Amino acid sequence: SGTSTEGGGGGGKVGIDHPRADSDFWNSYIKYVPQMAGELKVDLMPATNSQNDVAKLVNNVQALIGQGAKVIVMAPQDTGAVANTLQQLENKKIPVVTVDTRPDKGKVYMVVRADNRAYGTKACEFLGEKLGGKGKVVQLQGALSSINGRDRSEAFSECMKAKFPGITVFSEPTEWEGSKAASMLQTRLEQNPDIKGIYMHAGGVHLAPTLQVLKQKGLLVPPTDDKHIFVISNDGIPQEFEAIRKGDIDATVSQPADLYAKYALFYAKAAADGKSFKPGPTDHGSTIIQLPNGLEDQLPAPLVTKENVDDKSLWGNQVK
Amino acid sequence: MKRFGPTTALNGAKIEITEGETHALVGRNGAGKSTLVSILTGLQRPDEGEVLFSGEAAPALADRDAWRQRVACVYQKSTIIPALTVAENLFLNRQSATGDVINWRALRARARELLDTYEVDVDAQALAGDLSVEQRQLVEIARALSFGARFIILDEPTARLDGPAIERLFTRMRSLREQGVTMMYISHHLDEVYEICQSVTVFRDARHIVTRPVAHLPHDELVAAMTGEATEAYESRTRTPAETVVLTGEGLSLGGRYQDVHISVRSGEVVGLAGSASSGKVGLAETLVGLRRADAGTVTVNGTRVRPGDVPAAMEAGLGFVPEDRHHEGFVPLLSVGENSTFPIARKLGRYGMVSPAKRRVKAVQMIKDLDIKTEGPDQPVGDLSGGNAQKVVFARALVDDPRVLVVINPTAGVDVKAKQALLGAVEDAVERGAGAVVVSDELDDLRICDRVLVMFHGRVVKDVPRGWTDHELVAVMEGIED
Amino acid sequence: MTAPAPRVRLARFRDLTLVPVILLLIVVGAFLDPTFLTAGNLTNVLQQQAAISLLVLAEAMILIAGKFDLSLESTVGTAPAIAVMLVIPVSAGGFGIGLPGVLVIPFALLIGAAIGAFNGFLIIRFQLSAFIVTLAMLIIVHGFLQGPTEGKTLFELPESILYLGSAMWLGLPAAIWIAAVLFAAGIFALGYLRLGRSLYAIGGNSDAARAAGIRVDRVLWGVFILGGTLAALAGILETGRLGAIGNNQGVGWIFMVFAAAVIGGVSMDGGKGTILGALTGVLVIGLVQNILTLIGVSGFWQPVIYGAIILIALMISRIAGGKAQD
Amino acid sequence: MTAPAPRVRLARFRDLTLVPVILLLIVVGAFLDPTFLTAGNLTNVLQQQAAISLLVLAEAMILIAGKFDLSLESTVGTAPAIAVMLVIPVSAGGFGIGLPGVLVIPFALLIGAAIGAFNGFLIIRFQLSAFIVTLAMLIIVHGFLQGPTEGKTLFELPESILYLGSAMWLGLPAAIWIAAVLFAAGIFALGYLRLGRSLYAIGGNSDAARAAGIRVDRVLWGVFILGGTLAALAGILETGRLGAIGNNQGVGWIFMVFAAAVIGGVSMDGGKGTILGALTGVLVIGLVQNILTLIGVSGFWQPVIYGAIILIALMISRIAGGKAQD
Ligand SMILES: Nc1ncnc2c1ncn2[C@@H]1O[C@H](COP(=O)(O)OP(=O)(O)OP(=O)(O)O)[C@@H](O)[C@H]1O
Ligand SMILES: Nc1ncnc2c1ncn2[C@@H]1O[C@H](COP(=O)(O)OP(=O)(O)OP(=O)(O)O)[C@@H](O)[C@H]1O
Ligand SMILES: [Mg+2]
Ligand SMILES: [Mg+2]
Repeated sequence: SGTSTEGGGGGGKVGIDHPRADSDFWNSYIKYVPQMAGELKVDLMPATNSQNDVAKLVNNVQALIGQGAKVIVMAPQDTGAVANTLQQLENKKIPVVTVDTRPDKGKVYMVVRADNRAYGTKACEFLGEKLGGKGKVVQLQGALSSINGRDRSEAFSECMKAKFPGITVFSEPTEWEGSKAASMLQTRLEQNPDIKGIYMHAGGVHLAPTLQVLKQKGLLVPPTDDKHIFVISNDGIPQEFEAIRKGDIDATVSQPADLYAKYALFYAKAAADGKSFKPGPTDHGSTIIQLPNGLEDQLPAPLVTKENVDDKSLWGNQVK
Repeated sequence: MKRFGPTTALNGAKIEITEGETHALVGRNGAGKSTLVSILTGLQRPDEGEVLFSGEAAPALADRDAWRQRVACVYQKSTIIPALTVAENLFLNRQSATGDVINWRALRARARELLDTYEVDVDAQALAGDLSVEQRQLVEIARALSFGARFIILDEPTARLDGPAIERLFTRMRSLREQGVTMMYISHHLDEVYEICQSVTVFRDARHIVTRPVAHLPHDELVAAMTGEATEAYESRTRTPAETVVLTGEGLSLGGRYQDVHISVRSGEVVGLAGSASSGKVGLAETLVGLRRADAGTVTVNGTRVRPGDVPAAMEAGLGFVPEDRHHEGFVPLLSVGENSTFPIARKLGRYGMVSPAKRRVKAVQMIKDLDIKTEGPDQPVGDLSGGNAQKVVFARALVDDPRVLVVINPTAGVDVKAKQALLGAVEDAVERGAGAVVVSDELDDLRICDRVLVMFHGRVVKDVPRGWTDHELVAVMEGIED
Repeated sequence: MTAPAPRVRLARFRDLTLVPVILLLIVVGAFLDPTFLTAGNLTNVLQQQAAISLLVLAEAMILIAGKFDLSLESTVGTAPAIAVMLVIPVSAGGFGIGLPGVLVIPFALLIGAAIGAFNGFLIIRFQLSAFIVTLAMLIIVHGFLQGPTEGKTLFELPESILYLGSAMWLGLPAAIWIAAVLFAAGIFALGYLRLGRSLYAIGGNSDAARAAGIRVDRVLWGVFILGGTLAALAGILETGRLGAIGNNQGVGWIFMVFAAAVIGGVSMDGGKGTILGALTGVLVIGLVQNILTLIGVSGFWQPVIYGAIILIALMISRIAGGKAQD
Repeated sequence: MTAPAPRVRLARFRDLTLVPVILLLIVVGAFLDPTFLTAGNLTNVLQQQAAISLLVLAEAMILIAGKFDLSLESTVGTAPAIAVMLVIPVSAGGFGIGLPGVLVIPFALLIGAAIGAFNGFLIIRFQLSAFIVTLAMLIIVHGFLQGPTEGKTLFELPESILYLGSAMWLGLPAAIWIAAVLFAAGIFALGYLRLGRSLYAIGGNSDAARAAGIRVDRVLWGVFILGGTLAALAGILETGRLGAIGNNQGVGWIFMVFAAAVIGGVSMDGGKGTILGALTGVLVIGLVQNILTLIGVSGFWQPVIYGAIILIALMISRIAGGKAQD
């Protein structure tokens, strides 16, 4: 792991707050946490869940500290509004590991995340190449009030504008809702039957509705067919892999749920043990970079296509 | 002039009230009396015409305080707020005598004083919603009289009061008049008009008919002016009840209301229930129809023993009834006259659970004609009807299924002279068709059609008075003076 | 007696105060985008609204009867999800009980009915506030989707539950036919059936309804059960349309359901409104959503335009209807 | 005249039917987790509830006056955000107007008042349904946060807006003091001032209130404005507590606000309930949340337990209060 230096010993209880329980990705993460804690021998307290509400997150963290947490692992979906909490934690000398998001302000020990902007860019490059730089694509956006939705959305649009100016992008604000995604996609396809590509921000909520709409329209055909619409998803859940194998969709960006859990706890334990890290490449194929308010370990997020979909190391192939 | 959609409630009507007099306003149900009241108290704006107080133009509609200095009113529709205490209702929006902070103790004391002045026997701290209809009416009267306004309007204040309460009200009104207070008095009890008023104005069909000193307008002429035709006094009919018993209540008791009551009504018989305030007569009647569940005893309707507190079952057994408070249990204001009056026979108005609007209409038109309901037609919502006409719709509901047992509670409350005759006639008609009837009333006139009157006192039936009583005799029993 | 005629005619049209709004939306839509008036697009609008319209139907009946049900939106996800979990294997996220797949629709409807019955039980027997009981139930019922699935989407569904939401009958999606038939039944029942009319009486004055011989408690209970069942059916249609049961299926619908019912003329105070009116409310909302999608308004500002259109629809129906609302 | 006495005493305690629930929660909490009864934890509970309690205060007044306001929850985020954007530079996400930073709190309160005034205008002048107007406004007002910020969090805030939500006064967070003072004022106003009492009259029977000389429209309008202002203040406290204004600040609060008010005895039908009762409702909800967090119930099942506890609180207050609820 990059370069670590031993500090004063100690250890102690790790408090963890989960951000939400209503998406497949986070649920996989939540399931990995106790498993990884066992493997890494982390003294984990019962997890709290802030249900996508930063006010709850703050309350939960206060409770965890009250109960004696020495390190906090959290995944603030609102990266601004945790500033005060981070300040308080810093004052109490409690190190914080954040997962998936990078707080705008306030000290963090380590940010464990894959780059959401990279997801959007990867999807843009994939679709741009497949379409040969022209045509129309739809992006089914997550909630624009969430940083992940916004990052994916902005990166995708900016990349399209810069690299594939011949492609028209329709952006549909689905609020992570399958129902809205289906309705918007259906309407857009009615209006523009010549749409040739779709980028879904979240396979968990967007995959089934998209396939259902395509099926109803008779557009679920192999890439060799002229009518084929190229679909790239995001998350890397097993159902996406299944759809890739069947040829229903073409690719997905695998968000490393297992690595999130593993390295969140790894750094939490390290913090409890008083270790510290420096920027540079790590021993697990990632890089630690320096942030104004701490460090960030940028975990790899591979693009999965028919070629590598059976790769055992993908977390989506390990879920049982 | 005042219009409500197609209805003209007042048409070039005028009224002039001389300072210091008590002026009666009479007219049939729907003549426009209450509409005039709402205009005179600044709640509504007339479409044409104006209101003058002592020759000065009335204040703007928005200036409620100015209106309230000029006129106080007991409205026909309740203006009591059920969730507040009696004390607060009495002093609504003027809770604090001085300053801005309310002194609840002082308020209660003032309320108690006011209630004592008007001999109203209610607890100032009780919630107004827990009061009986009658007590609520007394609270409204006490409130209106307490303003110290020089002009007071009373819209049917006595419709829900019993004899002694009416007497107390009149005493109070007389002393106010002696202090120079002007009053406008609306009532369907014409004898009261003669007792308390100096002059009278008659409205008919939204128009002014006549204004005269009461001394110069004999009873017959007054009725003729109201109805537009000569009308005779009601003659109750005589009949011989059959042997079959259609309604029995045995060993009925309800904690704090009545104890160990036995009652039985035969087919072709009208039984009266009389009693002064809180005698338990209404509670008993409500038990008979299933609105209340007795603590003990059984009710048998038309040979069927009815589950206590089950109105539908009682109605299926052949019961029709008129509840005490029409606003509370009588009608659904948003629904039409036709629907309100035909609910109990809905199952007979079509097959497979359907209700045929055409059949309902036919039935409703017939009920409107039979009971002389003044309405635009069967499709008008009951909420838009005048008070007395709404009462007739409730009556229609009771009669529509041609009941074997009829229980009516204060049946003629707020109903005009001619309509009163029609309603009492309808009860007698039903009885002639073989029904047995119970009439619960504070009005001796209603009880005159009864073959016998059961008098209740403190929750017990104390006497069974056969037909042929005099007012004095009956009142004496009711007051417990004689047994 | 010449006056009544106009009043009756007016009263009948009071259900239809949104018709001018619908016409306006159609004109505006046609003007803004050529796709709008195509048969395909209008069919899509109807199909997209089919499931939520059943909730509006249920809520309209409950509101007319003077009650309230917020929990319907949770039933939309939970009823089909639990039914599916009863039949699919553990590997697909089920309970592993392995009941036959054809039973999944009856199960879902039964679960919906049971939720409605429980609501009714608490509200009628215990005389608790309908708002707060169904608010608590909204949370609890949704928990019964989240708990057993542990937040995961159910992807492997039996064919039978997908059929209704995805089949085509006579060239139109089955969901549209189902919603149409149920609305027709609702309009008929609330207009011409004794039982239907009794909802108005109960909502308008429940004491008077009781005194008129209506078995108020029984009818109300029935309405809650019917409401839960319709919500479950809505969930089945939605499941078929989306091909999976996500963890937030139905979440957030209840606001739109109330908006549709209320702009359609159903009163929150009970006793007022019609099923036909509620249907016009659904159509307005569906058309607005469709037009906003077609013209591609920025996601950030979409809510503002959307809310403003609801307000305008409300004002138009106020002016056309002529009566104060509550 | 002997019966009344016990009734009166009961009536007075009807505000306090939740007190046994609160005691029960304290005992259960102390039993389940040693941290629970510490001063630090209880202070946290109060601080966490301070902002939402102001919304409950506002909603309780509006409900007592017989109206409804859903849009309060959106004001919590939008009022402080727009005020902040008026003073911060473009680089920090502001409008670049550069008004002085000390004005941010007055601005926020003004914006809240303006939203309330607009609600009142539509509901009272146009006689539109309060439910649906404020539902549309909930969407629109939130759009006015999302639109200008384009979904981004504002975190470079002027010091002045952070102060109230983060300062300590006499060893307790300032937010607790502010909420306490405002609740005391509310209890006093609705109990002892003519204006406050007029809310009960208006909610109980607005025609009667008008007949009694209460300026119904004016009072109602005032209540809406006050409600919006309190919501803005709640937003200021929340902003100080969190140190930034996220895009969904306040989103989803309104259900909890209603739950607190209604289990605290405020009727959805108007005219009934007290501010003290509403306060007990807030405390119950705060304690339940705190205990669930402390014992670390699984996130999936948490809603079920939470909803069930609301139901139980409702039943206890029903049994203790003895009256049917509406
Ligand atoms: N708000 C309203 N909407 C429609 N019509 C109304 C309204 N108020 C009163 N009316 C109609 O106006 C007419 C006069 O009603 P009003 O209440 O003044 O009669 P009234 O003389 O007081 O009768 P009663 O003796 O029965 O109280 C009636 O036909 C009634 O139906
Ligand atoms: N103890 C009580 N509790 C609640 N309501 C009561 C009580 N006593 C009387 N009432 C109310 O008064 C009405 C009539 O009461 P009851 O039957 O006891 O006597 P009554 O002879 O009709 O008295 P009154 O002449 O005052 O109407 C009832 O409908 C009820 O609403
Ligand atoms: Mg009248
Ligand atoms: Mg009586």
